[in-house]
Amino acid sequence: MSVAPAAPSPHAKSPRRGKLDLRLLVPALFCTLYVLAAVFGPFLTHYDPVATNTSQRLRPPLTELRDGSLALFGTDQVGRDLFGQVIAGAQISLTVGILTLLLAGTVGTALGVLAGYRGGWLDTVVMRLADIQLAFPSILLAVLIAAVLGPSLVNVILVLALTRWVVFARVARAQTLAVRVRDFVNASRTLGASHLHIVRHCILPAVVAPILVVATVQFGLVIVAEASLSFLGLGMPPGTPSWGISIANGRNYLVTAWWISTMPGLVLSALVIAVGILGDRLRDRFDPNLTTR
Amino acid sequence: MTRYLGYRILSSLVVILGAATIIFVAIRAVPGDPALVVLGPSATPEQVAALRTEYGLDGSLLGQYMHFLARMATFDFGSSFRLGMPATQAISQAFTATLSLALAALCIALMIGFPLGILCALRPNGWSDRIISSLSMTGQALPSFWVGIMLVMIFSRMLRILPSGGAETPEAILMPAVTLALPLLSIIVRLVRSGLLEVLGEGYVQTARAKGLREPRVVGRHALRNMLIPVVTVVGLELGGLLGGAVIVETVFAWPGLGRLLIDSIAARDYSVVQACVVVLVLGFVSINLIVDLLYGYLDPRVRVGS
Amino acid sequence: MTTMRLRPQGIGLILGLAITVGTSFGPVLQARAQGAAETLRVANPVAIVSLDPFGAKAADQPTLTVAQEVLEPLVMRQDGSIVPWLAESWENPDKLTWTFHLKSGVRFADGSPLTSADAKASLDRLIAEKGPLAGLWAAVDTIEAPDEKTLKIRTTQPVGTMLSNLTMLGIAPAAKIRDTAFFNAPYGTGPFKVAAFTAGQQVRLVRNDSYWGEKPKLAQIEYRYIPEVSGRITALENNEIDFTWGLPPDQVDQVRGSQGLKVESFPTYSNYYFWFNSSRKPFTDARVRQAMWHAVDFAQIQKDLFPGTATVAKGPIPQAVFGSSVQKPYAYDVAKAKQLLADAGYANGFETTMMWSSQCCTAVREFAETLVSYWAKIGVKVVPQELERATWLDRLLKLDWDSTLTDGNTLTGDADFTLARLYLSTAKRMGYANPKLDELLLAARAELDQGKRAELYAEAGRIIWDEAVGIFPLDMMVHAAYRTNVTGFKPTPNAMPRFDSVSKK
Amino acid sequence: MTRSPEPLLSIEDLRVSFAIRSGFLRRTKAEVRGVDGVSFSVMQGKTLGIVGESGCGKSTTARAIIGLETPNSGAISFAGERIELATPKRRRQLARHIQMIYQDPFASLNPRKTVEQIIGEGWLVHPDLVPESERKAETALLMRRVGLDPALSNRFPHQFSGGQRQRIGIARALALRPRLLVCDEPVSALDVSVQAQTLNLLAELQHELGLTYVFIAHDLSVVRHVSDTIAVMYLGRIVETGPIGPIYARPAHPYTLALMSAAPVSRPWAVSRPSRIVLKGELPSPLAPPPGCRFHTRCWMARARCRIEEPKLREVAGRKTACHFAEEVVAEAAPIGTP
Amino acid sequence: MITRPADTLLSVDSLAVRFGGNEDAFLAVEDVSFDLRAGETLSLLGESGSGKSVTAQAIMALLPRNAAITSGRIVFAGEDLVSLPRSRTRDLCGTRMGMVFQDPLTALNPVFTVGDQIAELFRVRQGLDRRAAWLAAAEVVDAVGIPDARRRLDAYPHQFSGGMRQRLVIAMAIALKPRLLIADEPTTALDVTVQAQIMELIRDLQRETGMSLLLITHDLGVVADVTDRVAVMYAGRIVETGPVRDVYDNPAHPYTRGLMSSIPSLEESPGLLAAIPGMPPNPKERPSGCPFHPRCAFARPVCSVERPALRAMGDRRKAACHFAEEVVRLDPVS
Repeated sequence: MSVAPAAPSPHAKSPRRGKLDLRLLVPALFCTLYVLAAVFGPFLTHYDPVATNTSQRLRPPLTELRDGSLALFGTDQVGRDLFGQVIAGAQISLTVGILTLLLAGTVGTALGVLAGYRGGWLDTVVMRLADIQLAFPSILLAVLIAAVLGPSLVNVILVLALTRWVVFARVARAQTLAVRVRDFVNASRTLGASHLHIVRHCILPAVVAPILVVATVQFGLVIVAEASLSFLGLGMPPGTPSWGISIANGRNYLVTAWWISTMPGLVLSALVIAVGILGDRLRDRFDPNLTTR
Repeated sequence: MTRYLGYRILSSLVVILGAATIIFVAIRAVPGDPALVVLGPSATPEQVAALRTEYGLDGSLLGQYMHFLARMATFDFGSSFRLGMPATQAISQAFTATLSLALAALCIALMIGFPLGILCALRPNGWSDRIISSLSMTGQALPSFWVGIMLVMIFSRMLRILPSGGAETPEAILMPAVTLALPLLSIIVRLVRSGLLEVLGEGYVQTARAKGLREPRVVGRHALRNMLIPVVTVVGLELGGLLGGAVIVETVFAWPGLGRLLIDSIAARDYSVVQACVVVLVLGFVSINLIVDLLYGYLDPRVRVGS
Repeated sequence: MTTMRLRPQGIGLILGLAITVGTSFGPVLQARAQGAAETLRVANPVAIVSLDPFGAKAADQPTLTVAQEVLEPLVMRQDGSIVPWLAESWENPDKLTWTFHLKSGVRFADGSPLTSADAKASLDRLIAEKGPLAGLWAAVDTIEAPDEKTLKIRTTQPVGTMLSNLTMLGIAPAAKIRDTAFFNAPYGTGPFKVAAFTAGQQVRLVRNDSYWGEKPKLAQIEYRYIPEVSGRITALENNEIDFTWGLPPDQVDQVRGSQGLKVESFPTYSNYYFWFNSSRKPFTDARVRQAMWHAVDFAQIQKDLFPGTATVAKGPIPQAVFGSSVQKPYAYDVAKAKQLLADAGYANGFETTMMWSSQCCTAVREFAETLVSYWAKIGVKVVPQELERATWLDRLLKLDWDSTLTDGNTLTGDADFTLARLYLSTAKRMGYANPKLDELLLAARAELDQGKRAELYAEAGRIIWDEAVGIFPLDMMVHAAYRTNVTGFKPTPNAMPRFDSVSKK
Repeated sequence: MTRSPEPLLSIEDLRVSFAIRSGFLRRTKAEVRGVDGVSFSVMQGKTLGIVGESGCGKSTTARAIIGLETPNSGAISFAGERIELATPKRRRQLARHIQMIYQDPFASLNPRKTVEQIIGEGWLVHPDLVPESERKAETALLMRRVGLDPALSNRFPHQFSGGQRQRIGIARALALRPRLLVCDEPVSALDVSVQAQTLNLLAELQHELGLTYVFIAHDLSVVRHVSDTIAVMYLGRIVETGPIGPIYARPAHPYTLALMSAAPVSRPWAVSRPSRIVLKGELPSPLAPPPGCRFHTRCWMARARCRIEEPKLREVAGRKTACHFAEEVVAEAAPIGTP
Repeated sequence: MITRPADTLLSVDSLAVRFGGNEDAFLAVEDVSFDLRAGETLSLLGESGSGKSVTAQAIMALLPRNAAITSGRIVFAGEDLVSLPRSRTRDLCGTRMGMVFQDPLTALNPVFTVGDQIAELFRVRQGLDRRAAWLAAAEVVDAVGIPDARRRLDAYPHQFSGGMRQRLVIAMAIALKPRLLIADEPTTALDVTVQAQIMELIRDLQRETGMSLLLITHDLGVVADVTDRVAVMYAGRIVETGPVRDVYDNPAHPYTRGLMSSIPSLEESPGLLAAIPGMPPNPKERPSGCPFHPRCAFARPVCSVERPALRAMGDRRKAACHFAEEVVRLDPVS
């Protein structure tokens, strides 16, 4: 089924490069905003999770507080400024997201590539482990680890990485299997290349793009998962301005103070959506096959 | 076929055994003592020791493990410390509840997701596609506990048309099911869209058109069946995840399902129920995967072994 | 040829089937109770997972809340004092012997008569199960039923708390006492019996028409579990339920304003308390403990976080408890707190941790965070540790903690239950050891004269308070919210509402 | 006649089979004989053409030479060295002498590397070949040699057309300064006009660099154009082999004859050739090749003997052929050529 | 105005097909005209990207979503397909026009049995009941030379060899006895011997049914084997058309001439091939004037400015070259 367009001419510009892609730019800017908020926000808002002020609690958004400052998002159940809390939450969410993905991505990709490239018993073992991991309720792992180690940032990252490596391993393995038999890999073997060379020059570059795409999708999921764990009281220690904790805190105040749950929820969702769109666009751009055809 | 099935069942058993072993070890590695949880802060060491004997927790770990495995083979997990009933009995109620919820969510997701996905694929990049696609992106991004809370706020608190939780009335399943369905729905929309788009470019779709078949038949018969293959795989995986992943929704809506039971049982260090829960969840997961595999073979004659 | 072919219609059929299953999941659904006017619909804030008050759940409030309507004790505590119930009278032939005479003419709901053998069997089982209340009966030597109406309990040492302990013992038929199935729908001599029970979800009680006492006005009580506060409030407002309790303090005001709803707040046997691990530095020094107390403005916290829902405590046990006393309050005085710290050698403050159980009590997190905030102001950095209950318990009993915030409930309504259980140095609960205190508590326990006991507890309370073994900030109140057509509700301080006197219009 | 010099590549009774594995323990269920007893040799600077239909084993033979398949038995000698016996390390060293041009110019180039990286990849493996400082210049040289503008060296493969990609593939192979090039259907994916350019390029390179080719194709005209000798394969065996002239003029194996007669010719009216033989039936499964002569199931000349006795390659009319009745075939076949 | 013989079945007139939207739009086919009489065979010959397949897709209303006919007419049996609604054109597909695709593997739906797929035609298009449709399917499958047709209807496409699959595709295309068969590279994916079988089958079927054949191919040999007339396409246009023998022996367009000399023959042909230099142009960046001029050995200044029209060369031939008369007078291609 050859549809008309001929082989691309050598003079064809590399696809779309240099042109402003709004659908890439807008979410990218949005994400940058979060990063900025995470990095510089705490300096601007001076949010102190320890400074409660019970006399100023449950103030609705846009209330002017007694000290003259404006509570943009209102105050929470112990009188802390919700806006500051949400900004501080960005730091936590991004930290968790990035570190988890680094950990899970590295381990998962390494195992996946190894399993796919080596095959045999190693493949079987890794994939059975992955099966068990997938079948095992991840919330259970979270509970167990939280119970053993207590809630902390490191443990949240551990739990989430433990539940996510499989995704990366599977994608990496599938991609490795697909690439391993491609002619250009054979070509490298024909050059006399060692396994290490092939993995480095042929497999890994091919694995990176799908892994990055997976990572963007997972980034959103990880952030939500952190919030969910915190919501269940299994994530961050109390007092940490995690979005999940903020939402959980507001659960008992839906009637009297809807903003406590709503505001961090909106902020969280917006980030995840932006990252999702970014991932979609990246997928379109990364895939050399998609860009050529 | 039987050979393949045998292989699959065998490897499923490996997975179940692995998971059972992990949970057996893990739940005992966690600090906290079932006897202590029952007795509460007033317990004396003597009381705790006595109750542990009562529970059969004083023997060697290996002995307990062998006992656990032996009983598991007959689907007996012992009796719940917390509930005072056989663990299987505690599980069965919760399992029904979770299964109902998961199936309801799946139905919602399928019934809405499929038409929407098809709609998108028929006019890719049209306005309906853009709206639906971005909504589905949003649906996937929203944290389910937040969605649940917002639903409660709107439908129970403000409009007062739905119960905020529990499982007493038939309509009580609506909000938890919708909450649970939302991410799945988004996945299905996107899968169906991309799957259908891909399939619509295939040669056999051209052939079907060249045969003079009308577009609904081309899409509904020739394209859809082929597109089902990836969808079934993912939906199967997701459904497996739903069983164990409904914890949050079950918590928000007080749905008496497996997830809640699991959480409560872990909190109480109710070993037998925790083990039973995990084994049942894993069993459910591998069965669904097995079914998906079989379905796969049915949908795609090329992978039917032995044909 | 067509054997292996499933048509699209077939897929539709499967979908349809799945929907049917999905929406009509049988066991989960329970038919709505009929006769709504005579049915009180109650939402309990904690799941009722068992109806067996003898075993693991013997001290479990949800279980006991239901059990008290079904199984009756020999004696009952009413308005602070003990009154005869299934036992008509009792005497102490000597300090180690208690003889109870059972009321005649009392029958179980199945028509069999109540005998002392039932009482003996019930107590026997409670002790044998080694559950959480078994400790109350540690001094029991023998239990005898010399005749059908006489129960004789001999103890190894004098037990001043015998009667208050007995208020916690519901009597179940001896024939059924070891039958686990019985406790899925138990009955006793009480005004109600269990008609249906789904663990963790709901319990339905129906009136015991052969009840020996005043017949309840309600035909049925339905308890269902709604964990979410907002869910319970909504259900109440939407007339899905008639009665609920355990509302978090700061939601109460809002419900009070609601039309058609009534809120009853009443003092309870429960209080918040904050323990120092007195065996760990720096809390080995009483001045440090006192400084911490002075550093917090509990009156303000009460006003903001617990408006009208808790009272600033006057002693280590709530005022409603037998044996309570009024102590000299600790003033909110930051300067004094700093001074005390400096005296103890911590002029620059210190860092410590505070743990609590996530399942502990209402607004515990808010409370804890507020405390942390106050202490930060005197230079004490407190790292909050919210733990799962099992882990919290584990560490609590291992004394592996610096400080902890929790709530206490003097279930029996007798100071002994809290003070002697926890503050004896042998109990090793918070690392505080004081021979004087031990002496007082043991004496009180062995004293059969209730007047003397009260004096001894007052003295013990003073030591605990002044030494700041812990901080005792607030006595809890319970808030029951119900629809205005519910009448006749009498609050009880044990926070386990009873409905035998309630009627519904 | 003088004794012919030592061949550069010689293959003796090569057998390669693939295991079809399945089941839990991945036990071998069946063996497919991809290549079943193939022998040939190529002289330095010459071209051997291998033709045959898909599944005949020609690509497997190529992959075995290049080291992508492990032979079950037989000998592959390169410049007198048994390469199938070489240690993996030695095998990798030998790789620089034996290079391959692939059929699919889209699949055989790493899509994530630039042209420069692709051409220079071999130098990463064999660093002594070209000093690092000269690699850029060498790349440019190679690109110019294969007819590519060196200015495009930073482009990615997908930015090139099929013909250009095939040139990149050739440059990559040349970068190692090999002596033997195995070309596996190098032009079958290309358009006619580009195919001619590529064939010309290969011819020029052979002429200039003294390269030796094993040239695999299904297009008889192309093979005729480039080869000195030819091997016709059917179901894993060589059925006819020898110098190009006699075989094309008068095939001695019915299968070769059928191929010749079926090959589309641009101007059939301008060529005389045997009347078209349309083979009946299907290619038998390589899982269970027929007994006797493997071609007998489709051969219009098959007789009882063919079903029982497997014909050996034997000398007939200036080539080797594996047919019991080769003499008859030669005699019957009308010569191919201008009428 | 072109006069058409009375028995013209298909007439394509100044067809142009645009691909893509807004900025990256380009014409895949431009100003393509040809006629096909009943029972006649015409080949569209060209390299990839020349627009030959797009032309076929335009006729069958199978153009991809991002393509559209921008001008021209396609008159089939007296009806202009361009102005007809798509559904009406679709009605003609299968019954009046059949199409054979390049890759028999993807052209068959892998999840249905071949019987299902062929019987579907009879059930949906002719309203036969299940049984009758099945019998009719068996008949067609038998007609395309698949042994044991009745039994093999229950098999799935993957259980057939490539040649058999192509026979099945042909069976589907001719099942309803169309008057026009469009074969888009029907043998490209097949082996030489199978290729011969398939071409023979198509020829036989054409002889039996008298249908017209529009053959789309890049293979000069296939064209020579089966066709009466050939239209050579380059860069979206027809550059030369006429009887195969005339065109092949004496090309009137330098491109045709280049093609002819590019392919090696079965005879001895020492030395280099006379290849066309350069590459086919990118459809988005076609050269001005004659699109072939950058590669043309005969190119003169006028070629880069003025686009040559397809003009008659004698009564049966046409060529689009300013210097066609010169080219045709050159020595015949050897």
